[in-house]
Amino acid sequence: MKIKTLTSAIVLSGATLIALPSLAADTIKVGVLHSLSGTMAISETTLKDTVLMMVDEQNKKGGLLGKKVEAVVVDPASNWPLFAEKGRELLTKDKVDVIFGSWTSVSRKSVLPVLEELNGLMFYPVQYEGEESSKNVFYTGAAPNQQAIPAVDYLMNDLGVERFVLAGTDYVYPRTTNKILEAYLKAKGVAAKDIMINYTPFGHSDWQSIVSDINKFGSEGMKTAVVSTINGDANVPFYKELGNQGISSEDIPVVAFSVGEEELSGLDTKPLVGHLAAWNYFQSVETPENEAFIKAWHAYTKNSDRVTNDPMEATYIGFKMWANAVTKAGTTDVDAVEQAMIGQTTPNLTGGVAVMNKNHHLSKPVLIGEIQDNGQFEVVWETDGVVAGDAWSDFLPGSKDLISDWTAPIKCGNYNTKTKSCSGQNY
Amino acid sequence: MSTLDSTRELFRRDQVWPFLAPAQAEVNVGNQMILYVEDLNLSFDGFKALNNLNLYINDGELRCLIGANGAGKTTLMDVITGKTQCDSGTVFFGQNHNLLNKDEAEIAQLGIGRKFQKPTVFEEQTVFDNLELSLKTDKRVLPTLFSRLTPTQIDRIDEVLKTIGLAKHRFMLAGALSHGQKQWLEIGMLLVAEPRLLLIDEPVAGMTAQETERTAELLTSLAGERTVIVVEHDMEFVRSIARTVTVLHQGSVLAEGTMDQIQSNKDVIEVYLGEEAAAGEQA
Amino acid sequence: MDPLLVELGEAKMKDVEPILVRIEAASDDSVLPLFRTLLEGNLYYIEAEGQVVGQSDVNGETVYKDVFTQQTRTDLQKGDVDKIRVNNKLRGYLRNAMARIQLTAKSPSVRENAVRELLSKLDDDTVEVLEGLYPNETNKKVKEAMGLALAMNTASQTGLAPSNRIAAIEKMSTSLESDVRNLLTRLTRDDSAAVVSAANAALEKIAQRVNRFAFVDQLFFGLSLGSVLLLASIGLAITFGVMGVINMAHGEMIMLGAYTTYVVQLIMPNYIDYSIWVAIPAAFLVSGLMGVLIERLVICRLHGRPLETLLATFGISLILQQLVRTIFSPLNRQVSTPSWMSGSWEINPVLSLTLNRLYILAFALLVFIVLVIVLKKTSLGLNVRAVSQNRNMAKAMGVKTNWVDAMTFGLGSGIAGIAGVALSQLTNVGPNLGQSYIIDSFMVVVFGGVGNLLGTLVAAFTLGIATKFLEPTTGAVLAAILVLVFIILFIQKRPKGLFPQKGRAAE
Amino acid sequence: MKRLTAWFSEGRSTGKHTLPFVVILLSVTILASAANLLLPADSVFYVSTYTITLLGKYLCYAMLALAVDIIWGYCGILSLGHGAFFALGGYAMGMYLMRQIGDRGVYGNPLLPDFMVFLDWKELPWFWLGMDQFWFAMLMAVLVPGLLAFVFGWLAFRSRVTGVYLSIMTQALTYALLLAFFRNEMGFGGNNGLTDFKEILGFSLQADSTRVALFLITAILLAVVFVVSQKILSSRLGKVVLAIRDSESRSRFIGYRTDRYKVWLFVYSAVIAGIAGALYVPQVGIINPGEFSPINSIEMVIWVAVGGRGTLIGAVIGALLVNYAKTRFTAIMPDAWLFALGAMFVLVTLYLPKGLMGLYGQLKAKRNSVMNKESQA
Repeated sequence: MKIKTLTSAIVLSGATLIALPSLAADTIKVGVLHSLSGTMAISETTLKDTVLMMVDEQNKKGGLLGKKVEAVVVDPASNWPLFAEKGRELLTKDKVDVIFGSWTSVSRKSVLPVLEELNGLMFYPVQYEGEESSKNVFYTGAAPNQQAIPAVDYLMNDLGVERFVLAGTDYVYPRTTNKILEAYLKAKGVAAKDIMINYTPFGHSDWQSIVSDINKFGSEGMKTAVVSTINGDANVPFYKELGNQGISSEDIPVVAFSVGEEELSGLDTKPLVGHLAAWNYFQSVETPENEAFIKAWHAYTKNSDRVTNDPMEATYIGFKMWANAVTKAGTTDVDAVEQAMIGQTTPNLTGGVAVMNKNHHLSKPVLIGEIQDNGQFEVVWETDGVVAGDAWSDFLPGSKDLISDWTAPIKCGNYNTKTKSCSGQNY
Repeated sequence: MSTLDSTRELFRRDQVWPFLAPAQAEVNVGNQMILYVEDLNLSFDGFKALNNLNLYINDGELRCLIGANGAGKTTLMDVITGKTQCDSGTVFFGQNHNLLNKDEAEIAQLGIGRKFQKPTVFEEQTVFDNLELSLKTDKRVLPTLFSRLTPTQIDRIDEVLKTIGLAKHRFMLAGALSHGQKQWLEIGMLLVAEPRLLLIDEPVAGMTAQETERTAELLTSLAGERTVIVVEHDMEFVRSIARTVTVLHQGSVLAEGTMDQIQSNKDVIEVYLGEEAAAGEQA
Repeated sequence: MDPLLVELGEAKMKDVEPILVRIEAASDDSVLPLFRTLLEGNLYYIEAEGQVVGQSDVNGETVYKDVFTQQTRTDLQKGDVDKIRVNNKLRGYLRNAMARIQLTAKSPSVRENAVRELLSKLDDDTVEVLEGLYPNETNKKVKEAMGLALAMNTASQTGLAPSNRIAAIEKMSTSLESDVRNLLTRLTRDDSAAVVSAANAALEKIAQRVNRFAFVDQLFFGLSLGSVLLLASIGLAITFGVMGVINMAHGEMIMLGAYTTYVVQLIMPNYIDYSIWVAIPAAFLVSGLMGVLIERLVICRLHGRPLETLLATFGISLILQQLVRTIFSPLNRQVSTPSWMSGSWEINPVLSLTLNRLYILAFALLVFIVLVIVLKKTSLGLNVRAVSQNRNMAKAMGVKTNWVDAMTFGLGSGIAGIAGVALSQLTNVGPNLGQSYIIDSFMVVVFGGVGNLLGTLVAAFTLGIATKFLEPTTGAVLAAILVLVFIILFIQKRPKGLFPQKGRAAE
Repeated sequence: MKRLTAWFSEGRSTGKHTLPFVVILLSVTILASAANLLLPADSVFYVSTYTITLLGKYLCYAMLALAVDIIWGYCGILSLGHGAFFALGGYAMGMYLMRQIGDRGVYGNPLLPDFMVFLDWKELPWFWLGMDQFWFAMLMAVLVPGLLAFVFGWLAFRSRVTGVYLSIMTQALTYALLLAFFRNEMGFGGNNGLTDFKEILGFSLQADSTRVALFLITAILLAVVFVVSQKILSSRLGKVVLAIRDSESRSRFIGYRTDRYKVWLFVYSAVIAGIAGALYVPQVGIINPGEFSPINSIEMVIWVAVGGRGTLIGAVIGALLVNYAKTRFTAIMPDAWLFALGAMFVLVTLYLPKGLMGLYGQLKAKRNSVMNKESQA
């Protein structure tokens, strides 16, 4: 008896796991791999909604290649190994043609081997540390040279900052960004004693000592600024502490790379007015494209208070480019779409045109905004034209000889220009 | 034990170094004495549970301890069996085993068995297993892992099962036994371990008159070969088994002697029997 | 004046500063309201009239007022005006300009602040003004500040005789202003050896005092962290310590309190300053009722199985988290700080205590005292203690143990809710709020000794202070790890915590 | 009669599930593997590699649940830190796999893993030495968790830290390790952990055959661990362990040094968890500090609670069932699965205190009670 129950239980579960091959390919499937629960749900649910909105719009325009576009949503629950598992599920079970997903670097790193093994295609919409270029991933967020370096230039040239506090959460994005910035600042003649580097754990909530240290560092007679790569949740207590210790943006401005409209919506912004952020997009930029996008977003979410932000624009550009590339290639086959993607252009929401480069990164404009008391940013500076995303930083000793070029004849994500060799490829 | 004490221990000339002495050395009962309790003091939050207590037990004796609640009977047993640390004093098992620097398990392995006031048996295991666990065997981890029951051991368990009248219930879970049966099982666990010294706390609580009688028989039969210390409130029971009775009061020995001597002792009448009578009236 | 305002209204941001210089030069202190409104970002330009106007929010409605006369302009609509934008550079300029104007203000404290503001920007004009004002200044404090500014000017004049400069340096050595220290640091590289040694001596003298205050500062940080830990763990000390329930949903009770604050502020957006006073009882009720509900539905069925309450309450915590995620979205919610809680209490230039932390410290102690009184002096407290010591006996004595359990759990949860109100002022209000405090709370209670409120108090402050004194040398992460390892080792040494329950009852 | 008694007291009731379990486990594993490797992809009976990997992961969790059950279900020690041992085993395997990448990393550094290159490290930290040898890494996978369990257990059990205190301390242990492994200075890859593995013992990790082999090995090891644990727990040592759970002080008074037994069992359990971790990493392809998070460790306890603690088969069933449910729920109702999961935990603790196996036992007991009475008479 018990053997029977046991067998049937196991066979049953096994049977349900075995995916029935999808019957007909009359839809084009778009996988959405964003956490809907756990710590990253805060940021990622918005992107899920963005993809769903884009799918909706595409279908209203008649779909793609004459087929309907269908979104398949899964929840990797902010659990990094689950990103690999769910990625595999999307690719083998649901047989999606493209995935939009991931936020944290570790989730991308987790799903990457699966994408390369099964030759999937993913669009990654978040600013990141660079040092990567996979055949199967398109990076529509900013690389360090599209965010960090212009921001520091602005601080030095326009605000006359001479001392820098590089404050970040202890993970790979801040570490790499700060490494790059440190090398860059030193190359610009900033002395080592004028750079203070500080790392805190995820969700750090007690900023008293660190803010007070920053205050001391900043009151030694030279204009000081904080370059913040502090992640998500830790920002609110950080800014609150800044406000309470009376550090205003004129004394010590903070320029952040991970604080956007979404993060500010959970924050009383009055004490933050004047602090800065560097992005490729701000909701406040007034262009017809942006206005239409915001309107569509409000209509889709049925909530006119919802804000838009940079990763949403990155998702928007990624989706548009993918749709165009599929149309151009006439198929959703990954290799064909990958080649069709290179050179694709899509108007930015902030004006100008984004171009997909040979290294799978975008050329985009860089904007610097000051936080306003309504939770929006006021653009105070922007690059003259677009900046091409750099997969491999020139300021890191390990990667200065590396380039990425996915067109013939190189066709390599990390090609060493000195040794003329290609390493670390999984396909 | 402080470093100073252990160093001093090293220089004692009347014994081999402690770390050289075999752990399971035979109990030395040279002076016919098996338990030496001297100058024992213990206080809980200012309350003196034991107060300069001195007690000597002869090998093979059956001794009854009586005393009012809070007189220190159970606390004394706790100290002897290593459950409670005392503040000062010495407790020796035979002449060669200082009990105060041993933990409960070591003391049990030396051959001191204990039965609690409230019967504690392993409720989730069978009567047989309870007894098997209590067997006198090598109780280190690996020997236990690879041990098997020998026929002699099974015989021994069967014998004890008969003695305690649980032969029919050998595969019953101990938790399903009645209160009295649990008492018997606990006594059985003591017997099967073949201890030198048994400390028995209120053995007849919850037993019928018949069972009480049987317990009395059992305990008297044990004495001689083994040493038995019984704590009991039931004066009838004490009278039926006791040869020597020790009366504790406020943590020290008030009187010692035969039951008759005790009953005629003025101090005892005043502090113990008087209270008992008063308590009886109240109830 | 008016043509300048037109220029101001129509200029691009990078051209604004020269216009402001001209405005400052062309006017007296009547320009202050203009600068202040501009600094706050509330200055708007009416293109049709070539006039500027200030915008403010009164009870949620936008009101326009003339900057200079403060007369309300009801005829203006949002579309009629354009905001005059400022950036950090302009804000810096405005602040200095206002300080220069305010040197002659009526209120002595304004004058003093103005002088201190200008210490870092001592140009010749400013010094000249100060020299003119100094002899006639009557207020002692202002005069002192002005004297300091003049001394700084003297000390930095390389052309003057070293003896004069040294005298000035000595005068500076009593000040804790960071500008003074910066100047002295520069002077240690001076050509004159005497000046260098005087500057070094002064710096050392200042450093001693600064270090003393730095110690006080650190102590305050520690106390403040301790007060947060105390608030977070004190509810647990009751549910876990007194009832023996391992409430993994304790963090979610804190979270509910924080969300209650958010909802209260949502309901009364115009009375943020008073919202806290409504939020405290509201949060107590919300979390307390939720606690009673959990106790009645789940925990009361798990008596005597403490480890299983852990599993069940963990399930509850998942449900509650997902519940707020569904109701309030997974995004963090904005909770405003009442104005009376913002800012800091500046004791001197190197020591200032942030007000919100100060209030929370006081609040934590108050909650603690009230709780102790409730447990010691009220009949509920008596019942709670009776049940926790001997449940059956209490039952036999006619104590309604079910009711007492529900009330105890409700009390513990309610206090967690209050902690949520306090935490909403410091950190994110989001679904993960509770998670970040649950482990710390357990550490505090276990370290202090289960069932002992005083132990919880001592443990919270000990851990808070220890963390803050470790942090500067080890960094935040290592400090947290070291504290955890310390607790693990400490519990090996004293398995029942700092203040164990003694005697036979504890067995 | 005597021999009967001896037999009874040795191979008693708890062992009755062992044989069927092993048979079912291995046959399902072998069938699934064969279906994956031999059948064409469009066959109805084809088992996708996704399913194989998923099943492999479940089996690792089952082994981990076994470890938790041994210590909690049998000895009454509720460890909320078993994730730490699991993760340490995983990290040992991860370090080996990292070294196996060799110069195929993105920076092409033959010695240093990529994350060390971009953190600008010049040489391999000492604790990475030797990790390129498979046998050494595997030794570490059991030794490190075992040693940590020994030190922690020795300290805690000797000082008689028990019950709730112990649970909280184990939680503190894993939390401290979580924070430590998050630090990039530690040299374990910080938040990103170790990933982008290529080969194990020269076999490509992306090949189906390697995945199937790993799956088979996991199943076999699970069976071995199951049988060995069963044997241990039905020996007299197992009875002592149960005795400690029921009344630790009584066990001491009959002469067992319970602290040593507990340390021994704790180490055994930690080693199993370490093995499970080492098997887990090559199959999911990443190990990072998230595995240390206290929530994970609580979840493990819940698998065991759902399946039924105190029975090994219960732990395995619980782990398989809860994880399967999780996989299904996250796919079917991503927004609401936490409700379902949370409700499941509450309901199981309230209504199934002995888990599913307890329920099964109750039903069976009801049916058999009449028969039992007859046979007893």
